[in-house]
Amino acid sequence: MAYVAARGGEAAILQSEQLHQLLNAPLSLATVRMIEASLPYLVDRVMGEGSLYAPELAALALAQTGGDLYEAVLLLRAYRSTQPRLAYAEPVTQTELLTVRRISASFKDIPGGQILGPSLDYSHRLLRLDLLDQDNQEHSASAPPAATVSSDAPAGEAPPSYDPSPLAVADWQRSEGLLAAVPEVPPTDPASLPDLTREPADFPAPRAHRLQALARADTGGVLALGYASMRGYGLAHPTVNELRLAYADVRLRHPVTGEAFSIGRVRVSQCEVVNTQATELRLGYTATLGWNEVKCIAGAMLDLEMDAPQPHPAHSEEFVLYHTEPVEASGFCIHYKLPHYVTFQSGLDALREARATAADAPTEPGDAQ
Amino acid sequence: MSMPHMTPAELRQHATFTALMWAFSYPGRPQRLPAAGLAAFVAIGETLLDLETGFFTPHDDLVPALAATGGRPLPPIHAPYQFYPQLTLAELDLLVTAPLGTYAEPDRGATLVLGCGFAHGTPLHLSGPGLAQPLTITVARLPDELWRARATVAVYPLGWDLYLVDGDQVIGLPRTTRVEVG
Amino acid sequence: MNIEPVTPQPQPHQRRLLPPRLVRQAPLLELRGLSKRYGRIVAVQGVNLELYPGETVGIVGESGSGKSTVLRMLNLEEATDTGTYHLAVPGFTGQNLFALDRFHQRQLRIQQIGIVYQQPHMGLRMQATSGGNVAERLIMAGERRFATLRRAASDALASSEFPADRIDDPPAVLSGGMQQRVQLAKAIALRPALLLLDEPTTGLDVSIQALVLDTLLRLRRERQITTLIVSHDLGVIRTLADRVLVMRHGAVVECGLTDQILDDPQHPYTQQLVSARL
Amino acid sequence: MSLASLAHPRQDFSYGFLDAFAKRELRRRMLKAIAIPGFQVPYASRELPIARGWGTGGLQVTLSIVSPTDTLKVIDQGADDSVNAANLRRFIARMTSVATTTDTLAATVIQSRHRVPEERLREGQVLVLQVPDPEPLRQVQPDSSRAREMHADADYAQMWLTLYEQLVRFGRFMQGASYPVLVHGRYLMSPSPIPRWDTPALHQAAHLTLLSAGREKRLYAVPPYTDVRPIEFEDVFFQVENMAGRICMLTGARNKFMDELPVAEGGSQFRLSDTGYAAKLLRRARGDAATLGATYFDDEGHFYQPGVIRAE
Amino acid sequence: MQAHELLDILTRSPADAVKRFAEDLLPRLEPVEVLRNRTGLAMLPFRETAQESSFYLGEILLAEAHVRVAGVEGYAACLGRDLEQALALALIDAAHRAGIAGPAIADFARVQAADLVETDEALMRAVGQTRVDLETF
Amino acid sequence: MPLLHVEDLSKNFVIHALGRTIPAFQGVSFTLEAGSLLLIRGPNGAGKSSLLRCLYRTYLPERGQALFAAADGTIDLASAADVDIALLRRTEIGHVTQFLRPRPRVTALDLVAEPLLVAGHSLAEAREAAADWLGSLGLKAAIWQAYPSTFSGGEQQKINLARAMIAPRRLLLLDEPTSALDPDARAALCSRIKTLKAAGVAMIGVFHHPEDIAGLIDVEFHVA
Repeated sequence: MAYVAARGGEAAILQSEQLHQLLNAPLSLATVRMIEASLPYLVDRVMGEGSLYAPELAALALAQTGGDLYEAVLLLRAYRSTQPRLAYAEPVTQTELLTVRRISASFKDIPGGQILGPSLDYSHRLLRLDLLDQDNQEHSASAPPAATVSSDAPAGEAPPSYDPSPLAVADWQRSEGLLAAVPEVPPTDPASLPDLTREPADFPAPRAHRLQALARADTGGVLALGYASMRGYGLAHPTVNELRLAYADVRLRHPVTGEAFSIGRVRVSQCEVVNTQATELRLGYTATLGWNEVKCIAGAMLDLEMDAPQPHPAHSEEFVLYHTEPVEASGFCIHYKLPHYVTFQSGLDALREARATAADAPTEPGDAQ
Repeated sequence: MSMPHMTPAELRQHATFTALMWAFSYPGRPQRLPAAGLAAFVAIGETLLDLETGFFTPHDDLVPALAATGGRPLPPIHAPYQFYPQLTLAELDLLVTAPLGTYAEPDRGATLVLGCGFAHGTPLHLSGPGLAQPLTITVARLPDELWRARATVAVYPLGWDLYLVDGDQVIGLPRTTRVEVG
Repeated sequence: MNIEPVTPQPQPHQRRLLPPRLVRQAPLLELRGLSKRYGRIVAVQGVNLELYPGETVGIVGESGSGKSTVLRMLNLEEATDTGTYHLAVPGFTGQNLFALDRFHQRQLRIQQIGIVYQQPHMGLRMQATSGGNVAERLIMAGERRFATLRRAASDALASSEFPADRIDDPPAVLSGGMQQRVQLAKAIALRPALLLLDEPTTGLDVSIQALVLDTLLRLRRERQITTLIVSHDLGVIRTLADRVLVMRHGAVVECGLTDQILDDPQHPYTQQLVSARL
Repeated sequence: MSLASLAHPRQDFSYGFLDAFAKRELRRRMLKAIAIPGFQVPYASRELPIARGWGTGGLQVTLSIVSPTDTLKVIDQGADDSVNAANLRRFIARMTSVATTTDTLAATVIQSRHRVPEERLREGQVLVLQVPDPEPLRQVQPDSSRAREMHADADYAQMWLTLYEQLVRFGRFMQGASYPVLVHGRYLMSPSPIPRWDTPALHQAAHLTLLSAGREKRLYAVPPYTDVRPIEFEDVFFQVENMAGRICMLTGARNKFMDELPVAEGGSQFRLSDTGYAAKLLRRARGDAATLGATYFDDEGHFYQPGVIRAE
Repeated sequence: MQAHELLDILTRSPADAVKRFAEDLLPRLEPVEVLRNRTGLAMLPFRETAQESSFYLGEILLAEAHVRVAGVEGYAACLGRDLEQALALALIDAAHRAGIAGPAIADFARVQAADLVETDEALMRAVGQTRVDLETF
Repeated sequence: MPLLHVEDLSKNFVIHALGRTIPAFQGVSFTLEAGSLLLIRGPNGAGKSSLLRCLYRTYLPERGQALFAAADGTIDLASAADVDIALLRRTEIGHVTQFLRPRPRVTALDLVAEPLLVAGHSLAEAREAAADWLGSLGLKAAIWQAYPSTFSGGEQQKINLARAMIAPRRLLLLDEPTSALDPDARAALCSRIKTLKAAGVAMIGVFHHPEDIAGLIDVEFHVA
């Protein structure tokens, strides 16, 4: 057996990991359960970017990394690599979604209504400081009436009408001829879509690659590029056509009966934006696992922008998709912490030699005359 | 976490891959496969083929074994992996239609696995990457027209990558290898 | 590529001339039946053109007439719908250049065609040195000796009357006239058979424009480069061109000797164009 | 009988962490990479429990080629004991049971970040280089689709223009590490950020080099005995780093690639970058047994193949 | 009740209740052959609404079980990584389709379904109250 | 065969925008031998200049022919290909107009030398010949290196004449070459024309003061 180097380096690695644990709260099942229950939007974001729906594991990843988002996403992605792909679920369509939030900025009212659903959009962003003082005051008078959204219909009134799968705004626009009709696509084999995790993207990317990349993209990165386009580095001036938060049934084919059945529901979000600066409306789109409105809106804007004839360089498809991949971007960023003394030395050598050359014989501009 | 071990299939495929890797790295030098004869073709098939690939073979006995990998049977004009245990002149007409790749994607050029004999036959003078010195091998049971076709149809970086199989021996001739007959 | 039958263009105003008799050389450039559409828009329609060795031919027309598109196609930058294109240069004689593969088109473009664009950034790397811009042309042709590149770049720049002490300045810091000289030097560095000029002096001050024109005249005289120049400026065309084609809506409406086109235009459109500008 | 007794144990990782599907794909791509030297073959890079950019490309290649009969050496910047090298070695050994070594001569597979060992590699050895950016044209063409077209056309003039510009502005070539090379006269290749010192070692080498970029999802190869030529002019030559006059403070070695260590009082000390080689020199100095291989550069600084590094 | 309807209900029912029920059922099912019981991933295709194209939204972690009971194969999968939950579901699926303990399974499913319906309806009512009522203006 | 045989040559200008046709000249026929000078006479607006321009093909004749015995064969100037005309203009036919188009930053000397450069002569030769011409026409040597755009009409015309006549031609078309010249220059031009005639050059001229060249005229032709 050859001599194995397990010198300072390896010991330091182990110590470093232990110190990290020491400075954070001890990892416990209770912590994981609490994160899963009380931080669902954070869990959703990790699942969306990790491209794996597993709330329990996402909560574990957050607990294990002390809430370092990029690390948590990486943990989930790496876990993904260890698991065999067992099945392709039946495609989820909008009409099958159990929609709990659905708003449109295109029209004042829409068929099926504007449904605010669970949202903090119109809450006053005031810290609930009273909560911190709970030892003194059992029940604060200033607490918002959280319980007024009751699950029961007000007594004596008919329950408000609500259709959990309302007519899509885009469908109305299509029926009015405002939006190009979509050619009837034959149902695709769920196992045969272009898959970014199996073949690297080439540009121009198939639409399936683009939307898959946006679904997995870094929320912050999508927001930054999307915001640049919203602020005016873009040609599209879109409106939110429809934004939805929903539950989707994951349906598999039973290998014996061949029937599809639901293995449970997952949270999904999607957003359409619409561009009016043409003779015909055009839609941009993004959806992701979990509820993440900022990513879906910014992503949908980018989807439109990438199709513009001469997009701003920062909104070309290749630029957007390459630079919003969270694991690659964060990984490359932190790789700069690795030693680079060989490459630095090589550069330093060139610099020193160039200085020496310059000192020997100052280059004459136009020496070739 | 327990220490993972290789399954028998994994061992076989690893050994096959290692032979194929060195066969392309040192063209003309025979490498040993973990199986012989037609089983050697199957071993190469299971090492390279799965749901994402396709293959062609005119040899009927080989089709079920290769299809069992999940690889799709394809016509020779499309198949990225092609297996000819006994290449006849008639089969050569199929072989010459094999994909050469494109300038953008030269890696789409086909891999061709051909049965032959190394003990005697037509001398082939080899040179190119992987060969410190020119090397001469002898190959029997392959039509000389194959080499003419390879020289005229396949112009680097496009081309076919060849594995020649005799028993449990495999010789690699990647597209970079210059072959002169005689 | 098939030679599409070209619909004869009605030119009732122009007297039919005889085929060349005294000029015995074959044309350097022969373009037949060039057409190009962008969707429903017809950009170029059945354009025919011959250039004889050493002559300078102009194409005039308003913007959108298709004249620059023809130039880009002759530079093999843009695909055509129909048409054949021949250049009598070694290795390519008799071949339809539109039908060549990318590789050979690139070879031909590097060796035999020089181009000067109206917008310097289309023809130049604005941050590389002027000498480097010219040298790149030789690098493309396979030159790998630094001293040779340096010398050839400085020779070509000198030929286009570019000041020697600015060879290591990037075009980004040069004036418009100087930028055009760098483009010109780059275009002629390999002594191409064909020089394409796309509005080479548009946007320059009148006095600078005159200087650049003069350089072009001298180069044409000294090097016998066959030149095709596209311009909407009839003064530029009168100075440089032996013959002129007038284009409108993608088609050639009239062609003739430059002074004939400008002083005795036959076609109603040409008359309008000439009277508007002169 | 209960559910618990019936339920299967959860699956552990496969051998080599990657599932059979991933390995087969990588192996297919590697064979094509060897057949088309220097051409970047795309592959479906998997996420590993190591951060992207920390060697996941090299790791996937190594995990697909090693078996328990191999002996593995992992280095980072020449050092076996750097934390990243130690971490990768620990992971690969844990996933494959492969034996590990710091001795270049004993290794069958060497995974490296940014260095080729000083001792000459031999036939049958595999050098796996981790690649942060596989695209040598990136500096002149950030758009990778355009860069791929340039490779298809063998359109590399801009690289020589870069050299021209450097000569004009600085009087010499300024590329440090990752010096672009032309492989088998056809494809321009980034040799990964190895110093220029290591570039000639790839030319007509006895060993096989596999290069893999996990983040960028491209792998490529230099087969043995293949031309690897740094881009240069016919009258101005590629030069390696100047190591003349640098003596290793620990081993006394000279004309090898040195790490420069700043000294508080000013100036620098030097140490061998290749720690495996340094360890053997020290052992021999102590009188212990140590087999030293022939090096690419001899103690006078001459490269073992004459004419590869041309003198001005 | 169809087999897939049964699974639709029970995959969303509390895991503990399902496991307890299956555990009670076990003695009537023996011998049980567990063909497969593992965790893994399902790719989730999604139909977008802009161009009606499909793409992969991401992967879903699931546990699956494939069993044979009295010559009948049962199969089920559920979200998460609880292998026992998947096994319990597969056993109930096999029993149901083999005609074992039919009434008990039907009763159990009915109770679970009622709970689910009630939960969904409560949610829908709450959501319904967030509708912006524009008719009042 | 004569050098030039003009038969029934006619020209009208069709102005499309005005829907009008302006007649220039009709049915012109004459013959010209090598070494002879033909004077065209006629009232103002009779189309004298237009006739010359039709022969030079600045104007496109509408009818008729003008058979020219070029060195490589006879060709009809009225219908020859543009490239043939361009070739003849470089080698056999010169046109002296009343107007000079000076170019900025080109000296008087170089402007005159240019046709010889185009014909392939060296710069030194061309400049020497140009100096000879300018000197004989009486342009002050002091301004040879100046830019002619600022010159007087007479000075410009001298340059113009020199430029048009410097290269050897077989046929010269002279369109009022003396209109702005002083008497000395006219005399010098006369003597040049005499020399050219002796060398076999044929000329067709429109002159404001035909008396200047009275002794040199071989044929006269009247347009109405």
